[in-house]
Amino acid sequence: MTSEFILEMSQISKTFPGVKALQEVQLNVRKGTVHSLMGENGAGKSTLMKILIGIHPADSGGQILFKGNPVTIHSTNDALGMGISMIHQELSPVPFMTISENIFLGRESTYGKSFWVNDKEMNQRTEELLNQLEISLDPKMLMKDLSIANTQMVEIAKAISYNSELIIMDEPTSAITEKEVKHLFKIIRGLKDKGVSIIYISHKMDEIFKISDDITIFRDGQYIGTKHVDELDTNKLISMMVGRELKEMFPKEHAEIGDILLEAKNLSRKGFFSNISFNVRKGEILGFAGLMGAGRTEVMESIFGITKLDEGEIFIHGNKVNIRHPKDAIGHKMALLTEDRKLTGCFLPLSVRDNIAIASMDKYTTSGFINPKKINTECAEASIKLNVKTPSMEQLIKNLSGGNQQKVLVARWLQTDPEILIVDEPTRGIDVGAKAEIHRLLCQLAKAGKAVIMISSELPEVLGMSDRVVVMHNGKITGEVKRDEATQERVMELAIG
Amino acid sequence: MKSESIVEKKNNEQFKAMLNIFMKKYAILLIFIVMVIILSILSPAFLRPRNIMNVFRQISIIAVIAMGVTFIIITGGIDLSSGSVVALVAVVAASLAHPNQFPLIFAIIGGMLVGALTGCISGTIVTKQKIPAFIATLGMMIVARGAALIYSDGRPITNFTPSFDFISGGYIFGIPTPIYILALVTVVSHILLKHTKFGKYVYAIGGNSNAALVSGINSTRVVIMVYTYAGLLTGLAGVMLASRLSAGQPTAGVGYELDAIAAATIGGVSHSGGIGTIFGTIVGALIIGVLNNGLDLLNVSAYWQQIIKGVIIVGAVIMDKRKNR
Amino acid sequence: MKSESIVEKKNNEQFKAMLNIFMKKYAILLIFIVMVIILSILSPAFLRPRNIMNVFRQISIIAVIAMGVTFIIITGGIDLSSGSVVALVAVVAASLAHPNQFPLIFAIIGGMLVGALTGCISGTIVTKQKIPAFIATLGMMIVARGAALIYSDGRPITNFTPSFDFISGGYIFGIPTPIYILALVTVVSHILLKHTKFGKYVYAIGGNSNAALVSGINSTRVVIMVYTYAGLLTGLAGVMLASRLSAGQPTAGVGYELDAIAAATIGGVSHSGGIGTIFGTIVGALIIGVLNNGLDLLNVSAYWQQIIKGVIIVGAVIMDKRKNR
Amino acid sequence: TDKKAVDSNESGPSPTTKNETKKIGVAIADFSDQFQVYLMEGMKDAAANLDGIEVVYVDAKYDANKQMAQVENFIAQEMDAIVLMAVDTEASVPMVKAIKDAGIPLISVNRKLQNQELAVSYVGSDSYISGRLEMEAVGEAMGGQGNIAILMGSFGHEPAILRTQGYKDVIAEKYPDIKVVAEETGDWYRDKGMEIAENWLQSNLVINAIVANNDEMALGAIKAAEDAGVRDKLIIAGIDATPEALEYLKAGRLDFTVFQDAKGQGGGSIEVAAKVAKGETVDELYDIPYVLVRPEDVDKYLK
Ligand SMILES: Nc1ncnc2c1ncn2[C@@H]1O[C@H](COP(=O)(O)OP(=O)(O)OP(=O)(O)O)[C@@H](O)[C@H]1O
Ligand SMILES: Nc1ncnc2c1ncn2[C@@H]1O[C@H](COP(=O)(O)OP(=O)(O)OP(=O)(O)O)[C@@H](O)[C@H]1O
Ligand SMILES: [Mg+2]
Ligand SMILES: [Mg+2]
Repeated sequence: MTSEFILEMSQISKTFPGVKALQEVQLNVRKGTVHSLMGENGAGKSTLMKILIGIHPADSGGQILFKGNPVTIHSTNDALGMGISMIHQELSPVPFMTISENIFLGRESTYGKSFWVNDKEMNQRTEELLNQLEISLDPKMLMKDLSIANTQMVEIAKAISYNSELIIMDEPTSAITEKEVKHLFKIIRGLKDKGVSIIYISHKMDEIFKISDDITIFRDGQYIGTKHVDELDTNKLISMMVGRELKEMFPKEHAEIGDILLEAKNLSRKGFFSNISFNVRKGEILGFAGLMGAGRTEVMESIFGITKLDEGEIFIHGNKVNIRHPKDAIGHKMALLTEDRKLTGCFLPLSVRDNIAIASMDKYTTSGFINPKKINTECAEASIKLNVKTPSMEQLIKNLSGGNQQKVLVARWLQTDPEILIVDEPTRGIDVGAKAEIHRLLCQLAKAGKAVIMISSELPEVLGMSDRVVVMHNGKITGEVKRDEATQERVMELAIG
Repeated sequence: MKSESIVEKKNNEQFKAMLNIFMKKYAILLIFIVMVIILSILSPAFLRPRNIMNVFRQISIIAVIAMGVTFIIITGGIDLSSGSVVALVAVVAASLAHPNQFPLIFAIIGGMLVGALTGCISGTIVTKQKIPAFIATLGMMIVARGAALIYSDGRPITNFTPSFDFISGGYIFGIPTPIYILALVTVVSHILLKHTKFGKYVYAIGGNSNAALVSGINSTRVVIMVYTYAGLLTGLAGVMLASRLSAGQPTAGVGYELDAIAAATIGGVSHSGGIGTIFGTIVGALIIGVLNNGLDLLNVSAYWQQIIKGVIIVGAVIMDKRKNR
Repeated sequence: MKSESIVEKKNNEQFKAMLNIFMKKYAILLIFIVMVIILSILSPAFLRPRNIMNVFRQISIIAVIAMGVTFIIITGGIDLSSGSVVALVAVVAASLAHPNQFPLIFAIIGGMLVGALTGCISGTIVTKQKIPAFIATLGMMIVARGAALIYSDGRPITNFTPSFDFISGGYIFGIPTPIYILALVTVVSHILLKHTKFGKYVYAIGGNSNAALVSGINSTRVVIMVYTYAGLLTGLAGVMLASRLSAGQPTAGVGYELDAIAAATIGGVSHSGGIGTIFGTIVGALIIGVLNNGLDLLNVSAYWQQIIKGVIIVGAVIMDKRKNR
Repeated sequence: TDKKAVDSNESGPSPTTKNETKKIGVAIADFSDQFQVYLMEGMKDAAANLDGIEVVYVDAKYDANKQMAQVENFIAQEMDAIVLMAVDTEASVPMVKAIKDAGIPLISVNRKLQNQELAVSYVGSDSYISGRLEMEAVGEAMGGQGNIAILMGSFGHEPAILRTQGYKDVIAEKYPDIKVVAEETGDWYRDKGMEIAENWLQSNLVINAIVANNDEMALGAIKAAEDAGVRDKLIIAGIDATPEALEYLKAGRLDFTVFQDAKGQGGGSIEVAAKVAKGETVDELYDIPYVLVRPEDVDKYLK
């Protein structure tokens, strides 16, 4: 008898030191469907997938059937060989290798049966693959030169290139914009037509309802249930995920908009952006929209003193300021939540506490010496306030789930008590519950008279949260839209240029 | 009922987690204690107070260097120059300690400043020129040795005030002075690393230099300070060595950098940065010291000592890792 | 008009980008060429064919080691044992090359196998026990030296077939044999690193071990193979040294590991892994070799040689980085 | 060849049980140095022929600080006598004092200590003399004319300093027409000596003789000269008369070496130490002289 399921996982448990990540969960995926896996940050979604792909061994007692047959997967190689591939939540490019070398890593083409690797053929096949996915990149580019969004596209291409029967996509759209998402969905539908099954993980509700056939929900490492997409709506899904009703997603509150806090005039950086002028007022949330690579991140990095401006002036409270290093920016009560959590955010070998405290050490020290009580209580409070799921403040941040890491970083910047808060993709990889919390928090900050600049590639988020939206294209500002005039169409128009 | 068992389970798990953390932190100490027990069974001389003092006195120089090196490795760097700098400082301090010339403190401070200067130079090259610490400190290793030889014309510098001998050869309340110095440096380094802003920045830079930048940390300054502090300690070690030998030898200290790095590494300091403790380094230095001392006490032939020493160092680190899992 | 100027700008930028890439790749070569020009002006003897052969012959041993070390550093590791392994191999090879015992090839193959074995052991410890390469190879450094001393009872092993001298002392078409060996090892290593799956995996493991893991690469096997290959080359270097000195000396090779690592590092191999070329390493070895040779030719005083050597090594790497910006 | 002395010690974990046995601690500068290997061999031979003593050997690996630690360990073990071949005779001052303070008799070997008066006896020869002997022979062979290059031992090592001083004094006193055109350290190693000699022979220096601080470096220089085809135009000399050097001397490849009686020094020191440990009186000085070895005398030294 052939089963209708391509994959049946049952009774899977996983224990990490100090953390029970999964408790006897199950997951059954029908052939040729898109099966979404939903759950809050730290629910255990990635962990289950890592077990399936052979990165983590499961605790004993569970069972995996693939195409109806029991299988044991000891290594990624086993899984790939069986016809399972995966887009990992944490992007892992090999920076100094080319796109084609990255894509064909582990299965390079050779000249016949010789040992000599055929780079030419690999480049050609990569070119075909990228064309087919309508990604315009040179296969010989080094990964380190790609933007994070392009890096993600390459990883998508790589997972697809295995021609697997089951593809796991763990938050494949966390770093790309609507346009690429649409594109990815076209690819996914094509794969489905060919009988390929997909396990899809995302925190973006609209995506889930657009693409899924079935949805399985986890909460706190436990299996909650599996439903057909038609049986669910957003509210039902969310209540299954968080175990309670959730209030509004974009809890925009009215805030008194005051004087200009930060003003940028004619900022330019060769090769990245030019003539950038904008301002943001007290109590305002200023959205920055644009397609991937529009240059938004670069502008904010320059304002924050990470990279050098070639031209332009910055005013805070109407006074011209000279920011040459992030510490100057922090001194002017600015904060920057960066878009790449791993590269510029987390201190992986350090504890949750130290990760929270690091940007505001002056607060916890007197003449250089740390006040242990103060640092412990304040950081613990901050992490509780943001609902960071961690066994203790001493836990290393590298052992937290992606979403919880993000919350820690938010906590870090709130500790600096900023007046101007720049957040770059603040809810990337964050679950609905936490997302709403962060949104609420941003609104509260605005209400308290802070200025917030929010870069986001999620249009509903930008539109739902911003008082004004600045749109960038190709290193230039193409327009500015007020809240009441801002529609998806209008913003997309400007973003395309 | 049910809720009770959950509580119990929780407690149990918490206990396991705590045990786990304890083992992580102190596995290397356990290994050290096992070594001590074995050695004291094999050689009755080993646990004699006099011998224990010997061990501490013998490791004091390497341990002082290793504490500075710990800071450097935590930032993700390395220091190959320690041995040569020890020699340079030894000859300079010895020449400053000539009788009837300057007060003794000049030799001590002068030596430490020379050490700090070399560290400052290495740190500046590493940060400002952005070249690998390996190369910068390899250069310093070669240059400092050359400078020591030129300064002393290749000969040991002797003839200094007898009071200089006190630094390494004296006793206070029956305990050798180097033990006090070692204790002082340990406490200061530990506080600096764990309880100050500077220390947190050291970990942060090694943990993720990009994130450190974004967090407003002036890495350049912190890293230069780290190398300078390490140089200062290496300078102190040089003064201690000159005092111990009653001579500033331009050829002294060969290979000390490896011993110091090994002590730190055995003690759990990670070469990828962001991880390590002063406590671990001290235990690492003790393991090396006890090994050297014990193998001599047991009268193991010199060639075999090498084999045993190599195997035990690697074995200790393996055991340490095992325990951590 | 406007679109034209954009095209022009593009071309111009493309040219700049290409120049940039060229400079990135060959800056260190330029620095080397400048060194050669300066030395040949200062000393007419420098460019004599015979001296050039000398330089190559002198660097051949370090360069052969450095190529293996290049593989290791690209995976993110390090090898401190090269110098000791050279000594161990030298005594073993010398003892196998006694006249009328075995055919000569036994000595060569035997020596290389001993080297490969040490590498295999180090690699296995690094991967299976997950301990830092620094410690594993430091252990091997100590153990191999001990083994060499025990094997030879601390004495040089001499008296071998005169034909053994040919390996390092012979000439083929008027060019010294070590130069052929060097060329062969260079070509093989280059092909291995750039044109085989194995080579790609080496880069991938060093560049992002996680990526290697998720791509199904058996890192353990690859890394063990890397250390074994490096050991094999170190073994070859040991055979070459025994032949060059007409003796297997248990005390030979001290400090070779640092020279080899320095050559690779000067040649642009990054200690954070994933970056480096065989070509760069050869240029790095040449820079060190030319420096040693040139300073002797110029008859610079021994102490000052150290200072100059240290400064130039650091300077070369700084210049290399500068050019890269 | 003979590890008996060591082995018997390893098997006796509790040395205090044998009251009759006297313990002698031997601290050597560097076991991997060729000369010291022979020195120790002499010690072991002597120890094997003596009853009622137990000898412990330790290796300082040419680190004065390590040697000090080892001497401290000897004191802690309450040795009956200590034999010391100092890494550095100046840097050994405090350890000699410590030995004296502990009331343990000290015998220095091979190198006379800075504070020799604190020791009971000295067994050895004078490095300075060996340098003189070597240079006198070379100078004579050169006819008192020409240029020499000096291959020195490691920087700061005492024999390197004293031997080189010996050369220079001989030149100043007897051969004013000989010029030192190059000096470089080969760290006592053959490979380094060879590399330096290769470079010298390519440079514009006119060199008539290479005078090496030890035989190892001289052998390296010989290989370099032979390869460059200039061996017959050079005089090359070393010190130590190692077995290999004697072979080279016999084959006409080495011109001179200086015999230092390693086994005599080593054996002598152990015999003296044994007497001291048993309470017998000994002389303050046992001189074991250096002897110049010319090719014609080689058979006397080759066994
Ligand atoms: N290597 C590890 N060591 C210890 N704990 C871990 C490790 N990896 C994951 N965890 C823990 O396991 C739990 C599940 O994490 P997982 O990454 O699977 O969550 P997730 O559902 O994918 O969340 P997110 O949506 O944030 O990605 C979390 O509590 C996390 O802290
Ligand atoms: N490391 C890099 N090297 C070269 N070019 C880069 C690098 N990082 C970004 N770029 C390029 O700089 C430009 C601006 O990128 P930036 O990341 O600022 O855009 P963005 O609007 O923030 O888009 P995203 O949504 O991708 O973050 C893009 O063309 C991008 O490809
Ligand atoms: Mg996840
Ligand atoms: Mg961006």
